[in-house]
Amino acid sequence: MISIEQQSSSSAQANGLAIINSKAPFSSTHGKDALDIALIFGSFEQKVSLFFQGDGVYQLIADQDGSLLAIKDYLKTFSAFEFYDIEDIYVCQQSLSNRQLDENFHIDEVKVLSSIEFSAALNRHQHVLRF
Amino acid sequence: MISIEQQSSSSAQANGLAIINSKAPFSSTHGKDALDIALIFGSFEQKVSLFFQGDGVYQLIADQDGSLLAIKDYLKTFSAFEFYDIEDIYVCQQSLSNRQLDENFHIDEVKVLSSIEFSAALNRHQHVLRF
Amino acid sequence: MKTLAVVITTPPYSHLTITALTYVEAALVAGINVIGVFFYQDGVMHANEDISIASDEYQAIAHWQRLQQQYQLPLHICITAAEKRGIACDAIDNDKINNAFTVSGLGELVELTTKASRLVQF
Amino acid sequence: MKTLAVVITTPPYSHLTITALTYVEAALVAGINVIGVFFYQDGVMHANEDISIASDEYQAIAHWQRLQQQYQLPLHICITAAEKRGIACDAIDNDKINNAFTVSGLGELVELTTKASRLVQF
Amino acid sequence: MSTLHLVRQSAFASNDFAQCLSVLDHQDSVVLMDDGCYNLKHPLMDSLIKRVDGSVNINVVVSHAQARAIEIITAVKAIEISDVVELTFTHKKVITWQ
Amino acid sequence: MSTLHLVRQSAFASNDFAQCLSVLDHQDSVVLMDDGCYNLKHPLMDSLIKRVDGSVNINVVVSHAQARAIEIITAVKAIEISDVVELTFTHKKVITWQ
Repeated sequence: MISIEQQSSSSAQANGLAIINSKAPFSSTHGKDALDIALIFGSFEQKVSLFFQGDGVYQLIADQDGSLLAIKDYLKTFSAFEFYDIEDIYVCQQSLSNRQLDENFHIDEVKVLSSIEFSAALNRHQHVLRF
Repeated sequence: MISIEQQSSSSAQANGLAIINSKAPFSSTHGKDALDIALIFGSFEQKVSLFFQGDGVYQLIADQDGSLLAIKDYLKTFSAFEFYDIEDIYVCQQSLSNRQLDENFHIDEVKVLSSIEFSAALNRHQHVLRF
Repeated sequence: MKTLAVVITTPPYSHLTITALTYVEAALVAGINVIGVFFYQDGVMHANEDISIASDEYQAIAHWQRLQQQYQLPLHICITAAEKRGIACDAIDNDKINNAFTVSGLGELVELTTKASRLVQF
Repeated sequence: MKTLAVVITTPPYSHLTITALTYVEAALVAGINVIGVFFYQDGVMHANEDISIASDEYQAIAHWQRLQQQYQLPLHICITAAEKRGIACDAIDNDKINNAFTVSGLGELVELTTKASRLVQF
Repeated sequence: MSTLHLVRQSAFASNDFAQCLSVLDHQDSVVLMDDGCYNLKHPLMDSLIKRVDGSVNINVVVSHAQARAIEIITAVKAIEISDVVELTFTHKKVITWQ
Repeated sequence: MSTLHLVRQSAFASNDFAQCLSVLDHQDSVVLMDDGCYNLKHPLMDSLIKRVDGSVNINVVVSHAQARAIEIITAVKAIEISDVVELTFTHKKVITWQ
């Protein structure tokens, strides 16, 4: 608990936008709408971090294929995160295990965090949007 | 269980529309959209029954006042059900008790049903819409 | 005779609409008499002539138009729901409404429900 | 200086919008510098000039207009979201867009977020 | 058979599937489609499979599950949308849980 | 104080409130508003009140609760929307759970 207090009280470090993704990828446009914001922040060289929690974790799972649903698969665009310097991608371990999901993602650099770590990582940002 | 099988197998009796209300009253338009359908069916003298389940049961609770939210309170229109010959109004007992709600409603003639009775009452209808 | 009426409540930019379209087309292909599709709630957005969906995305509206033409499938939008969403402020000769769609009232839903042997909501 | 940016994602016919409007007005009354409201997702429907809400219902659009005039509150709608919802097919001199609203891109959201000391989503 | 239940939402996010199960009759059938496919991994699914002891017919739209990288378990029948049309008429009515 | 959590959804219908609670820090505040008011009667609320032992500040928008005929419990502070504006600036940031 001490390390969390240190992190959350170091307000000087708080910066950038955190986007929490809470919806599954294919039935709503929330994931795509959040992605559009992340890419714009990246292209303006503003710090943005992505958080995946609840059904949002389904957006990261490997071997999905939206084309089977005649959907243009926006998940493929996740591979552009590196190009946009979007490096902080966090997923909630509890949400994964609740859904019996392995840590098998379609992009690299996903950090799997406990609820306490997830909360602490969120706290390091100045603003939060949730989709 | 025997009475249910009798009811659900008596397809000759199956008639009219059942509308399941599943959303709380004030934050979405689902309740109002469902009500509009019920009243039209009533005015065309077609049989329509209303079912309240899940957060939909909040639509029936007494002493609510949408005007505190600057909302035109469509719940007041429920008192017109009698005029439209809408007599079958069913609420799920389990949904009420989960939400710690008393059987204190703002209209009369609400029938509180167990899950099995609720299911059996649904089965007596030809068509079902859910909002 | 198998008769089917369908209610659509999701907008054209929702992927849930693709499932509904696939279902309706499968029913038509199977020879089922789809007596009408009733668009309610955000479903009425399908009739907005001004909607522009990126060309590489699924074109729900174009698919409804195609089914309407190919199978003479009646497509009804609910006028009350449409007015709330900026579509049908005057229903006659309205150039904001895609002409594959008919502006109707909820009475049309009563008629479809009464006539259809099955009613399916999406 | 307390600066606030607000993101609205609910449409004018949602009662959730009333809460957002009440919050923004309370902030303005409290003397907080609301540097802009950004309408995203279904929020962009607020700018649809053709929307007609029954006169006895809450008039969310009129209230946004009032706040814009009274406090010079900038109201931005996201063009991509608007096009998907049949509003901003051509952004210049568009008579479908309520003139209290400015058609913007997501870049405007970046600017608001960077400048504001608080960002609140509704 | 009685009612065809179309389940389109994740039980991890909403309680629609739970509501569906509370009115499920032993003659009914269930189709998991759209985000309803996620329910294959939900605890409610295990209890459904146990409870019905094979009497309720449980189906999943195969393309919807595959698109989501969800493995289809043997207790559940993989079907196409055209099969949903057929099920519509082999049951007396349809309830959509969305 | 740290984060202000605006809870706008019923925990009986969606799992947003549970997600909020899983990231709640002991310096944070919670505001129940809109359908979030229903959470006053949800089991998660009891565990929240016990867990935080008074350290998390829990508020409810009074007009939103009254409109829904929900009794406000003593462990929770009744506030107005103007108070939410003030809380916005006495916390470092705001997360909306809707």
